Amino acid sequence: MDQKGVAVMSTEPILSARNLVKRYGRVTAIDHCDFELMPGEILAVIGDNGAGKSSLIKAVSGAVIPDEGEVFLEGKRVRFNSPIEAREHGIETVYQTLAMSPALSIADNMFMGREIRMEGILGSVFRRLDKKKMEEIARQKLNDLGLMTIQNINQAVETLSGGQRQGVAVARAAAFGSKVIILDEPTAALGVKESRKVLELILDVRSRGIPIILISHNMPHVFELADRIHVHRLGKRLCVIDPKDYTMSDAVAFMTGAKEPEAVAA
Amino acid sequence: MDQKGVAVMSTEPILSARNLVKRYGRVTAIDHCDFELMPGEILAVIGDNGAGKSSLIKAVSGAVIPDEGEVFLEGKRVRFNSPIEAREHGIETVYQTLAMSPALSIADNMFMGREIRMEGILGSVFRRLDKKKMEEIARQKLNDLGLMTIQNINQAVETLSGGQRQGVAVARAAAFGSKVIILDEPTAALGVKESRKVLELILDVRSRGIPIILISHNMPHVFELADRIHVHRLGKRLCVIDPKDYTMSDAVAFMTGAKEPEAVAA
Amino acid sequence: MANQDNYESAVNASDKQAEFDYERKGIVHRIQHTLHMTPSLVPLVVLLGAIIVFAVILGGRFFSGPTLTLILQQVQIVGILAAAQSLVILTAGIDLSVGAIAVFSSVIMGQFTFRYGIPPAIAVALGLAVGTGIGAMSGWLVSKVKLPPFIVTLGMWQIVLAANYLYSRNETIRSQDIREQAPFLGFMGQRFEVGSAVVTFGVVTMVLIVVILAYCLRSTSWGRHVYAVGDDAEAAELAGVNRHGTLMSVYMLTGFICAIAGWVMIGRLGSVSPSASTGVVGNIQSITAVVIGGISLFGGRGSIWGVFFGALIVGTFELGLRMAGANAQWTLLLIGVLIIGAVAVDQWIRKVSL
Amino acid sequence: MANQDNYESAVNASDKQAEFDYERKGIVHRIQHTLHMTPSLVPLVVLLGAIIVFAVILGGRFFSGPTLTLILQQVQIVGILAAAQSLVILTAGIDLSVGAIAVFSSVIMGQFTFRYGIPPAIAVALGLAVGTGIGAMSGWLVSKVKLPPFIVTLGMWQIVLAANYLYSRNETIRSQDIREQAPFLGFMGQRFEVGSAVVTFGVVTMVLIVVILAYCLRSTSWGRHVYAVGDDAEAAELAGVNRHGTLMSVYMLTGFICAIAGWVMIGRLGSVSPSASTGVVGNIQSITAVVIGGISLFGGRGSIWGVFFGALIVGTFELGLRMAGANAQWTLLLIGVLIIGAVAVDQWIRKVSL
Amino acid sequence: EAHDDVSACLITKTDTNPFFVKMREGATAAAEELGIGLNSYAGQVDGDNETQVAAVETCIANGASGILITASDTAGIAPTIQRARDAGLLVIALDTPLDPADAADATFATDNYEAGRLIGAWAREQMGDEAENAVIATLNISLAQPTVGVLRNQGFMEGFGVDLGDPNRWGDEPDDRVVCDEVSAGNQEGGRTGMENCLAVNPNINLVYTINEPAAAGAYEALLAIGRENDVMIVSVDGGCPGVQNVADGVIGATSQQYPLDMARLGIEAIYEYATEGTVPEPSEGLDFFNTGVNLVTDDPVDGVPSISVEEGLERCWG
Ligand SMILES: Nc1ncnc2c1ncn2[C@@H]1O[C@H](COP(=O)(O)OP(=O)(O)OP(=O)(O)O)[C@@H](O)[C@H]1O
Ligand SMILES: Nc1ncnc2c1ncn2[C@@H]1O[C@H](COP(=O)(O)OP(=O)(O)OP(=O)(O)O)[C@@H](O)[C@H]1O
Ligand SMILES: [Mg+2]
Ligand SMILES: [Mg+2]
Repeated sequence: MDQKGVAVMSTEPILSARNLVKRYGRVTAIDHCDFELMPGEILAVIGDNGAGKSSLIKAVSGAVIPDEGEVFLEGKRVRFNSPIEAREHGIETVYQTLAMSPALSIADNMFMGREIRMEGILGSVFRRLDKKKMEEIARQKLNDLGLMTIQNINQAVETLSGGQRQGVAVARAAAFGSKVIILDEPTAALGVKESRKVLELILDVRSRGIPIILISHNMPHVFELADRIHVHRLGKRLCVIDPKDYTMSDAVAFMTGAKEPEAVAA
Repeated sequence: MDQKGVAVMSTEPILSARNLVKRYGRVTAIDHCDFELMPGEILAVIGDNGAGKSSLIKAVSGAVIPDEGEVFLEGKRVRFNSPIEAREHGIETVYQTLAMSPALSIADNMFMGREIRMEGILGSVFRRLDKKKMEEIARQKLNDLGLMTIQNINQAVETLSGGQRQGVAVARAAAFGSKVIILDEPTAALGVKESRKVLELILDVRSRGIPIILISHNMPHVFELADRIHVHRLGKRLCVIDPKDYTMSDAVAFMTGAKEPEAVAA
Repeated sequence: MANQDNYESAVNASDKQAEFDYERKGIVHRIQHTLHMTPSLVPLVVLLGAIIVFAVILGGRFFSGPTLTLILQQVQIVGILAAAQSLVILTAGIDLSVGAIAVFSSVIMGQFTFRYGIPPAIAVALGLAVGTGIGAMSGWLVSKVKLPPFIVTLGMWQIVLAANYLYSRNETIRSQDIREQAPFLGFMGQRFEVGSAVVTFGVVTMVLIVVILAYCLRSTSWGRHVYAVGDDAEAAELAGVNRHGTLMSVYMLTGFICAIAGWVMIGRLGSVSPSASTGVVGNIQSITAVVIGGISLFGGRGSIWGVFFGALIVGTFELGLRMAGANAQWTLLLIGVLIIGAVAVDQWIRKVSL
Repeated sequence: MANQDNYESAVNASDKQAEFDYERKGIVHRIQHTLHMTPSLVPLVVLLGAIIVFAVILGGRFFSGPTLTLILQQVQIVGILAAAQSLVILTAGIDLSVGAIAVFSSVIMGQFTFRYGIPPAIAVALGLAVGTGIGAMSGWLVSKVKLPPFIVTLGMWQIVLAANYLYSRNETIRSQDIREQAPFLGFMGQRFEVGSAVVTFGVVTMVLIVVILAYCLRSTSWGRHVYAVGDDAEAAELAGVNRHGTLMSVYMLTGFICAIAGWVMIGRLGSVSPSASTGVVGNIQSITAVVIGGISLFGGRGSIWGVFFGALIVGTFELGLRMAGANAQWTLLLIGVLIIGAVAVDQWIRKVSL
Repeated sequence: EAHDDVSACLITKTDTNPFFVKMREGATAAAEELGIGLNSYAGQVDGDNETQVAAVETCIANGASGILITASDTAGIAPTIQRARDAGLLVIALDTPLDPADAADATFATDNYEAGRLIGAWAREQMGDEAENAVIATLNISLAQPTVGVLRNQGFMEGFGVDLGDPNRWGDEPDDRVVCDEVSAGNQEGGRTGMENCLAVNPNINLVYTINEPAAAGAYEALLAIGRENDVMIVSVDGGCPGVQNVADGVIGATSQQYPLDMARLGIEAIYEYATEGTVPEPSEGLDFFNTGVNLVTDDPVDGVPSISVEEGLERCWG
């Protein structure tokens, strides 16, 4: 896996789902939905608010257990009972709610669940954390994203601005994802500069051969990055389109229901 | 006040602030910042993540009490000790954190603090709420915003999708603001259609003569709507520009520090 | 950037509401849905289950008017305190002083009548006022000084309890004296019969308090504000709720209801005694009822009906176990098991009902 | 749309970090800043204040090695229980069974030695194991069955307390017997002198537990996970924390530490008694110390050092007031006032230090 | 003549029970009379050993001359008492002997077993032949079964002629006549609930033993509520003024009266003498403690059970 730039359409999807259903009381969040992610590609998922995009990626990443349907990773059926299991399989997710511990510091949040221990006896016997190292890496990752306004790396996450918080979450996923990276609206709260950096980061990750699922409402960004676009509507996959064959207007018309796609594309 | 469309630059600002300072421990969120909102205008506030935009509008809307500096409403010095006081003066705010009660329903949240009581003795003596009416109005306001995917108006807000939640908050502010409406990134989580509706709503509100403060990272939106643009950088007002005199690139260059504004404009 | 078309104009969609099919499968789902919509019914189901089990084991001895109403009488004080406690817990607080306020108020009512010769009705009113006042103090400390409710009411508990002993000089007012000289003090203990059931005014008062509070919490702005403050106080304040006013009203009302519990206590015990165990164990009993009833200790979630059933569940277990012949120590142990079991069943019903 | 220029390319800014001037005005601000950074120092300030006040009032009688170390001895059990309690409260739980576990473990240690003739060291180990086991049960119910910790540990409290009475047959093992036949049981009570100060192994154990826990909570992944789970359990799980494992370890460790408290209790009281009041009042005392020490009952915030000082604050008040001759009711009342006062001062220091 | 350097400590089980309140009043009066200092302490709940230990330590630290203590845990407190005696304090057990009794320098106590035996014997004589068919409920103090509660209960059982089982426990009597054991916390509330529970278990109860008079008053309310106040006999222990008044009113059949004021007064005087002259008090003849006496109070005396009248009881009650 070392293809650069363009997506490679192998026949076998790396992550896929069949016939997923998830109901919350009277609300049907996912309604018999299929889903496919090919190796090395950037797959954008677009759709109205409440269409069920977040629910879908939660179902494939173990954060929610679907009522019906199956999930496959590299062709093998998987049943994730918790996000930890998905992570152990190399699936890293930035949830829309960010999944941060508000009272803990930036570095603590970034390394949550995979803290770095000191070297030598302090680390192996006394299991002492190497706070300095974690802080340095955290600072570095944030600088990579252009988040230079964070004045104090030991600030609690709850005291960060909305965009800073999102930046921390994205940096975390980018740093640790190994097989699939899922980003649910990663640039929603970000400024122009920071958004740009995230887009660069996404391209960079793909160039390392790791496929990415990108949920976004920003059409220019989606059309700029995506290899394929999954259009979600009313809990279902409406169609998958190739951004080179359609315009942004078409995509928006599909997702809002103004226009019907002729056939399932791509 | 019945001017339509274009902003009217009267000499007296409706809401202004002088020399505001707010420190959090070592972090300086607002650093001797000035601010002015003219009657009937749409003032956009732009700036990097963590520049202090949210802190600034919190300080002028009573959600945070500044360490130094003064706030004036219609020329008179005001000291808001809580957002309620600001609201009583007609200032309505959508905070970036949305300020919702997660366990309560959409209607409950929308009418929080100004519930509608039943008519007749049930309302005046037994103070019974008119739930049906509130639900109807809530549904109406959401439809106005194009948020048609909300299946159950009695859903708890915590079960809404990110965009749906933001829509509820925006609908609330638009419905009740009387003197100034402040919107902190109102379209961050919204879809294309819903964002469009919010922009229309903003124009509609201005046409009713009510001035609006709009914080946004979406430059096309800002340049489309704003009468003036307040550029914020490192806790300070860097400059105020007229969108007709500058390009988006200029604005972005100012706010990221790539370029210095020649003189304080507009 | 590639496609710079004016895509945003493509949104003039058919503006119709999203619709999915709501169909579910038959009666079981219907019941589950009902339970899910009104979670306070879940403790009721547990309660009915407990009553049925004991009725099967113990037969008519248990499942009779007098015995079932005896449960009501035994829980009336805890039930009223739990109603008061619910209010505070809904605001994400906790009130450790409920029992102490009840005892102190009853002492005030008694001593004012007998020590100073104040007419009983006025003494009762003064007792209610003192309870409200104590609540106001706690409320002020919680809301204005922003101290944790646990600490404030822990301190108040000790202060009120100590004041109670110091003021009363540990003297009991005997029931004979109350019956002869100030029957109004014992009013809440008066009983009337409905068929074979025996009901006291205290029990009626408990039910009334629950009904009124349930109405206020559900159907008035004040109730919505109580939930909002408990859910997320900061968000509520930003949204325009008067946090201070709401908290003050809640703590004062709690103090007032506790004082009513004090009056009910005089009726139930006949006498006025500063050393009633409610002062010490009333807190934990009332909190237990609240939590069994499904109100979250983190505030903002739950209903007062659940609390009422929660109090009855504990009362039913206690009486049922004693009647089944468990001795006091075994009863303690079994109640522990049953409390956990009751809440586990509750949780289970809620889960399948999703 | 008007200006469709490629504005996003304008971001190649000078990528330097934001810098403001951090200068503040002199020593007061320096102190405030320190207090703000390490909030656990605030209870220490309150504690020192209390000691100074009592030293002024009572003179050398109070401000002497023996008396000050007496405070340590008097708080050792509550201090250890509070350390255990802190862990659970940091995960947004609460443990009402800490006192009961301590008493039951001490009874196990004693009865195993005397009833079955098991060597004392092994009996102590078994007692510690039982404590850990009880914690494991609570942890499992909280983590797997997802019951509210309040209910689980309330039930456990009653179960353990009843088991304790039933198993011990309410028999006390007398100190003469322990001294003669199983001095190891009383090991924690052995005292040695450092200057005029008297220290027991129990006190040393308490300090050690606090030091070790403080280290683990601050400087190991486990500690970070405890905070994360308490802060927002769902977010922590999404971020990859093993919620179940963390909760289990916390409740088991809590049970283990409570059992150590039971062993310390044998040392302090000399005898083994199933009716030790720690079983009943230990919970509220430990929770009080935790809250005074600045740990939030909502979890995720606070430090164990604060709890240690919190326990000492209460101990100092109690001893000081007793020595000053306040009678029990007045002591109760004043402690109530002082608890509120201590936390108010704490709050005030934190606020001005912002 | 004041003795500023002499001070005494009074440590009671709780200070909410009227019995201990009276004890404190007696001690305070005696201390004032003699011009010595007095600090009084109490546990938080019945059976609270830890607070009593802390109180003893405080007395040592304060340099008191002597301690009067009604121990919550008679065996458990012993090592702490030893420390006090080692520090040169005179320790007198009030009301409750320590275990072993010589752990204290002296004991001024009621014979609680005797107090129980008196009411038991009285009840049996009152019932006559019907005693064979008695249906007995006992309302005890607390689940922890503290010694005083056990002594009173088991004394009652012996007096009534019930086989004791283990004399160190209540509730294990093999006799069918005892149908219910409840705990009452020694107050009206516990008394009423306990009685209601016992009546639910067996509605034919006709004899009720109560740990003290407040519990008896609560039990009476429960009986009153179902109209059985006249056919059930209640016996109790303590002899406080409201309790004796309740005997006069027919609420309680008979009660055993103790003399806490005397205990406290004698205790304070003993400490005073120890501090000023170094003498240690002697126990009563034939007992290992100084018996402050107990009397059955009733207006229905029976043969073979010595008693005093209600009138005399009211004169000697603690008020
Ligand atoms: N826990 C829940 N309980 C009830 N309904 C829920 C829950 N979570 C989601 N929903 C509902 O499911 C639907 C889909 O939500 P989801 O968050 O997946 O939308 P989305 O496509 O991510 O929207 P957005 O773009 O606004 O983030 C919405 O109608 C929402 O209200
Ligand atoms: N309560 C707080 N405690 C400490 N620091 C804070 C607090 N609130 C805000 N800050 C800091 O103040 C600075 C300004 O934050 P603010 O939220 O105003 O930024 P913003 O301009 O709104 O950013 P964004 O566009 O990301 O929303 C940030 O560096 C943030 O970390
Ligand atoms: Mg979403
Ligand atoms: Mg912001």
